Amino acid sequence: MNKTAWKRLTKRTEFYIFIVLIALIAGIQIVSGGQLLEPTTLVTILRGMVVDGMFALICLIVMISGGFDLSFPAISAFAYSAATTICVNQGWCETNPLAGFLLAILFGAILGAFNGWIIANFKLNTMIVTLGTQTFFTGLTMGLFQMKEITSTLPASFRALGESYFFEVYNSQGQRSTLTTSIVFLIIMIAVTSFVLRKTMFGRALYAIGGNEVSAERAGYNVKRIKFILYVAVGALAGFIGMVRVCLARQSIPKAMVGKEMAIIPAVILGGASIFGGEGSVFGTICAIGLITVVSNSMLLVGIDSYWQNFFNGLVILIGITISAVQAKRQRR
Amino acid sequence: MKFKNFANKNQYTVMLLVMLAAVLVFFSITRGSLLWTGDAWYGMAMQFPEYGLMTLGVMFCFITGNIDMSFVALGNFATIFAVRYMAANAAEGASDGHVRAVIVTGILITLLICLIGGFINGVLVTKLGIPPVMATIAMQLVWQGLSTALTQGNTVTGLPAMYTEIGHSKMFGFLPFPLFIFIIAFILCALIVRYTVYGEMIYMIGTNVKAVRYSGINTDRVVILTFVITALVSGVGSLIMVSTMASAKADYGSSYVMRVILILVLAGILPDGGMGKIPDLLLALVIIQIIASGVNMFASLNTYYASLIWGALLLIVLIASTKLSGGIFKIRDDKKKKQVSSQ
Amino acid sequence: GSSGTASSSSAASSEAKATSETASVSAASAVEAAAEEKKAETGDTPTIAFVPKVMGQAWWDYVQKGVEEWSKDTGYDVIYKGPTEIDAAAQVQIMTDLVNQGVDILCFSPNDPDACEAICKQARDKGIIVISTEASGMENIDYDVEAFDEAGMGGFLMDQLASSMGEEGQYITMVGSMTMESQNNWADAAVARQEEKYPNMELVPDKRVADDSDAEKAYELTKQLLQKYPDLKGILGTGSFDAPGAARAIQELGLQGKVFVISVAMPSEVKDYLADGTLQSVGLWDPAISAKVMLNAGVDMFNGEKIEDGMDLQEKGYEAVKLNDKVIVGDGAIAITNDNVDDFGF
Amino acid sequence: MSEYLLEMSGICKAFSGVQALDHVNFHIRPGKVMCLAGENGCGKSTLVKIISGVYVRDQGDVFFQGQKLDRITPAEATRLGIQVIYQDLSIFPNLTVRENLAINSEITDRRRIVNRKRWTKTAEEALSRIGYQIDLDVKMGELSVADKQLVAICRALLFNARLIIMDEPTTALTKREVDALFRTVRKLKEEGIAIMFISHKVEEIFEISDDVCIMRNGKNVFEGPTADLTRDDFSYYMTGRRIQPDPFVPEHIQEKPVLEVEKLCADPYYHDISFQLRKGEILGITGLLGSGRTELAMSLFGLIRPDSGKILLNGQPVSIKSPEKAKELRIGYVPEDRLTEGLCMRQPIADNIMLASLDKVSRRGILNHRKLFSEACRWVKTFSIATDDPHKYAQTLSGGNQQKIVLSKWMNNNLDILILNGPTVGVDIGAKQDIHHLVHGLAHKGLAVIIISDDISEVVTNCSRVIVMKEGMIVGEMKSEEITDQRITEIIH
Ligand SMILES: Nc1ncnc2c1ncn2[C@@H]1O[C@H](COP(=O)(O)OP(=O)(O)OP(=O)(O)O)[C@@H](O)[C@H]1O
Ligand SMILES: Nc1ncnc2c1ncn2[C@@H]1O[C@H](COP(=O)(O)OP(=O)(O)OP(=O)(O)O)[C@@H](O)[C@H]1O
Ligand SMILES: [Mg+2]
Ligand SMILES: [Mg+2]
Repeated sequence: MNKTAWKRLTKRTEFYIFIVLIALIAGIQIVSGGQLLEPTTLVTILRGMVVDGMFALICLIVMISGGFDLSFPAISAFAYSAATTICVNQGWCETNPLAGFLLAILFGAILGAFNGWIIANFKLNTMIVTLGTQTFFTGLTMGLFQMKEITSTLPASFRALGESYFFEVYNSQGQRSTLTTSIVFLIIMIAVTSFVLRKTMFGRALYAIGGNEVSAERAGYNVKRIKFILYVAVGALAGFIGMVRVCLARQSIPKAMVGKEMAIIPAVILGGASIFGGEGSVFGTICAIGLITVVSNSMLLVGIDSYWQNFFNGLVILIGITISAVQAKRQRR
Repeated sequence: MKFKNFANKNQYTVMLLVMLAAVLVFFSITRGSLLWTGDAWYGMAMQFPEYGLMTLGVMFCFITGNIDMSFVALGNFATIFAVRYMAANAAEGASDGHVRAVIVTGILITLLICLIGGFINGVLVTKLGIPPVMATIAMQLVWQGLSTALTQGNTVTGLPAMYTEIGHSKMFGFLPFPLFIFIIAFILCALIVRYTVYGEMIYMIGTNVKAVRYSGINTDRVVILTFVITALVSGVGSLIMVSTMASAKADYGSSYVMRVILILVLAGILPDGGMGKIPDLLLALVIIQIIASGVNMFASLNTYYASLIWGALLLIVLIASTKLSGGIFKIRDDKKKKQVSSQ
Repeated sequence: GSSGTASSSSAASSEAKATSETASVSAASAVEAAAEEKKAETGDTPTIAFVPKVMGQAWWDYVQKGVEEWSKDTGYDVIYKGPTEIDAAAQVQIMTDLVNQGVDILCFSPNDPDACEAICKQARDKGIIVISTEASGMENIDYDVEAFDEAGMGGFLMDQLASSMGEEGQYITMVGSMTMESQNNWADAAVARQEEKYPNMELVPDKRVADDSDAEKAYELTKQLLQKYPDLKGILGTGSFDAPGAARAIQELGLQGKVFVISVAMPSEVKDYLADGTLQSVGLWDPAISAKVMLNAGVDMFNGEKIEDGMDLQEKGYEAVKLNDKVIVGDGAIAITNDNVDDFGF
Repeated sequence: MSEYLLEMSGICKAFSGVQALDHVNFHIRPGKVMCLAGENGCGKSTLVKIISGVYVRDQGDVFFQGQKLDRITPAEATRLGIQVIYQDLSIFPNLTVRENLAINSEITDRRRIVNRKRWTKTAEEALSRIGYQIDLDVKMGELSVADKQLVAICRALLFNARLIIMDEPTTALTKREVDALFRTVRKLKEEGIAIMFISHKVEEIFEISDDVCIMRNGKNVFEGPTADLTRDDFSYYMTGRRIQPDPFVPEHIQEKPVLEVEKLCADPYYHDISFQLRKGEILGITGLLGSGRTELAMSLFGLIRPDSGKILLNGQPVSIKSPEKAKELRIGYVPEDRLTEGLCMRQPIADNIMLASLDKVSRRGILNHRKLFSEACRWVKTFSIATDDPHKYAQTLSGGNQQKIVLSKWMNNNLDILILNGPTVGVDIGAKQDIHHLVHGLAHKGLAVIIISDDISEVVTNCSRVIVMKEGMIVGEMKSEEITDQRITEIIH
């Protein structure tokens, strides 16, 4: 590697998050006596990353465009609750989950369009709009439509999808664990998001708008339309991801998404996205989600008392973000 | 004529007044007999001071262009200590004077811990340059984690009766004590914001931190002080919460974080900084509380209808405000440019 | 003022428009309000409020159904209102509203009993009848209704677990969150029972884990626990999300018959695991019946009757209740197994 | 076909009551440079935005190559070959140079998929037009203003442009870069491309333009060949008053230096800087962008910590750790960029003026609003800041007046030393004159002033002593008589 490339690399937040992640894995591996890198633990961690990872990616694309979405958990909750409710009532999806997914995507897209309409049309601060729509959508889900938890009556195909796996692994004690098929959703989403962000003009438009919205307009982008499409897509994806979660957890709980944004957004920022827009990468985001999932999945292995887990969670985020902040500050000099 | 002038200058306030009137008319018509009772208003007056104080505290943060998500967790952490202390030292049968001294010490302990917590937030944001959302979300986890660890998740009880009684007493025979405290704090904060150099500086800092720094003002100190004030004022809210609940716990008031932000935004006090007026805050608070209590007057509406109405109201205000001159909720280009260039 | 909605100011109606149904709902409830007023005047029909821990969870939806049923049977209206999040502060606020509306009977299940003392005191000072559940230690209540006695639930769960485990081996406790009062109390009681009765069982050093009331987290935790403690044989949960999550992990790990789980759970959520043998049994009481008993007790008191030891509160398991000071204890604990899982409507 | 490329007549545009343009007539010939001049806020940028389709005109006709245009949209303007380099450059700081250069044509060609090779080709083609070289992988935000400007120019050239409009392209450029730009402009002229050029720098206008259009208060007051104008007339048309050159004559420079800098170093910005400053004098510091002059000033104001060396104030060694400390030591600083460093745009003019001296209008932390306002009004009057109400936001002022606010901010502070960094960047000649007068007055009253500027004529007329910096070192120093344009230019290059 030549020198300038190296220098450029060391300037990126992603680089540091990656190093922290590796160091952390090594550290936990040692402290836990080699339990972290057991295949069974690894597949569990991967499984844990599926939903959060995908959520983080939609958060990332919004943040790249200079937005801030607080409403995606509320959209997701509405979409999957409505979709599963309809499926259960109609007796759909006993053998094929497609209809459920399509419904969730449709509902997500509709609510996303509502976001997009307000944001694009009135040029309002996105964080504030989505704070309003988050509250409003939650009111819709739980108040107006009073959606219920669906557990044992969940359509069989959802269950089957959640239970399906690629392969089995065994740990040294002979315990079995499986790698869920849903991991492909994450992989596809990583691939598609990277491709869109790096290789399509739509993705570049998001970076451009996040970097300088006025310039993007002058350069000829239809900023209004792009933003609208963005929020519709994010809504649709939120619905889809919610459905994946329903399948994995084998239950549809309308309240399960409450506060999710407060877990996801810090991870995305930790992964190098800028709250002012225009910065951020899929790699960094996935590293950060990996970091957080590894931490939350290895607290027990490392022997941290359950009562102290929240504290250590906070501490890890704080340390991670301090490293990247201090490094950024040093560079500014 | 005079009104017209006022209305022109304070379009946003007028809009909130209209909202308030609309909400009142709506509930008067549908639930007049329940709304217009002394008890109903007394109930509301008992409820909003605790999160009202938190809102008041976080307002300072918002004005400087920062955000605080840790205040509830910090308040709980602090009051856990205070309640433990009070429980341990004000034994049954102790003299009134002694109990009074213990209570005062307990309050001071709370405020001291809040002060430290606010200071840590401020240092993380100014000296380490961590974005405030991140720093305070992390600190929220830290405080809540510490509280859970220290109490093993249990409720801390044993407050001297005197303390809880104060919380439920009435000043001058009619004014609920929490409301009294809120009014005092509100007036104090309004005076600070309007009539002190500090108040002037936070608005300027919220608009452009760099310009203020380049005017020879130690902005880091002002911002740290702001986080401390936020923590202190919202700490008073926590103290009131503790007295209504007669106990302290790691997760009390966890639903207040989002509510406080919602109220501030509705009041036009945005985390972008440099904006908003304190009377609007009062209006927004009252609107939010009336909706919450109003929804509770309908036997058949579940509580989520309050969310529904809050969200709808905020969106209506947002969209309506684009028609006003100024357009406070618009994307702030200047703000963004500033941030980018200062990075 | 039922015609009022149409003539209210434009802003108010635009609000109503935002949620098209609000308007019709409010028109309907305007009629209700008038009805309520009339009742309050005559004085012989109580206004009753029931405050659950939280709205929008299956458990409490089921309770709500029970309350509505009761309401239909008795003809008394019940205001069913709880916080949107599991937050004691928000719950106290709702109780404050209800107390100040002047209800006659207040039934509730506190997120945190201590937090509710003050508002309950106020309520009782106003002459409101206050009935709680899952709060046997409370002071400012008229009565507390329990399906079993406080330590009983923990002991009950431990007995079940011990018999599955053959009264020996390592076990751990699991709760919804470290701050949930009743769940933690049950877990404590369970541990106490083990120490007293099952010397061959051993609580592992981690003692207790919390799954944030999320079956997915319970699933992950179980996997970690089994990784860390290969000899772990039992998980004693007290939250309703513990068993479904843990069972799923056990199933996946292929440890059926080697690792055992017991917890409080909704029958519908664990049905499949009971059927395939991953779970042997779960513990439960019927919360809807408890709720009805609370309402019955409240109405009885309102009508001037006295609550006495051994009296019949007109529900299954409460035909002859025990009265320990203020605590009405029924015989409501049930073990749900594959055989009786379908007998429950929830 | 008309001899004009672009012809505009009777253009009007009003913004909520403000008549920004009032029957403006305007012509550009192909292959010529037309200069648009006028005071801050006279409507130049507005006119540009009408041509480029950002704003819609209220009235008037536009002909392009003899064809009447009814409604201009930005896309239409691009298609016609009109390219604008905006005052704020319209670049994307978070993207690489390559992408910045390629983005416009990618959008125009309705590309969907990124093709790095094509980007590189486009970018290289753009750069080659003016023979400018730069690493394509650098992020735009990391470039100096001058480089950004050149990239923006290159980008504009890509589109077979027939008319290139540059809104104050030289504000941030140093002499050498301006020369390079002008070479480019001449080359473009030869290719038959018309250039519309907006600038506040008289010298440049006379150097490059063929025609001039001068505007005042939204009306054009002169249109014709540059050759027909003298510099005096030019400034008269612009400001409506005769502006006399007024060089600074120091009155009584104190013997003892108030500030001594000894061997000051701050890696990597500057090295081994030593100089002295006396009360009553105006010291100019000039040099190319990146020569370390801004960083030196920042060190004197406590914004950058020097690594070694000494700073002495009145003979006492001091350590200036923060701007707060600097203010305490009676040092004031007017920063380079008034938008991001100087002003709180969305706060009232009055509050901005008093920002550095809140202690003068308060007692024990309690602010005296009435006093604040009356003090501010005094400065509004003294500095003739053009506003009807100091309660209005600073945003509502034009550049020159905004600069006056930043300056007046320090006036209440009883300073010993005032450091002005680019005090008249983007300020029209009228306001520039005002500002220079004010600074002279301050020096006469016994203040020690440092002016940092790359406007050499500004340094020449206003300074009694000049230091020239290059690559972080002092490479020349000259006293009043020796200071000439030529000598400075020689030393710099
Ligand atoms: N968006 C706007 N809204 C309201 N008024 C505006 C707007 N843009 C410009 N104006 C008004 O139009 C007038 C002309 O502005 P313009 O930007 O064209 O000036 P300018 O000649 O480019 O000034 P400068 O030399 O400072 O760049 C100003 O006095 C201003 O008050
Ligand atoms: N939103 C606005 N409301 C009122 N006036 C405005 C607004 N935006 C711009 N202006 C006016 O436009 C004029 C010129 O603005 P512009 O941004 O073109 O130049 P500038 O930055 O003020 O000066 P310069 O470019 O010379 O530094 C100013 O007089 C300002 O008053
Ligand atoms: Mg300008
Ligand atoms: Mg301009």
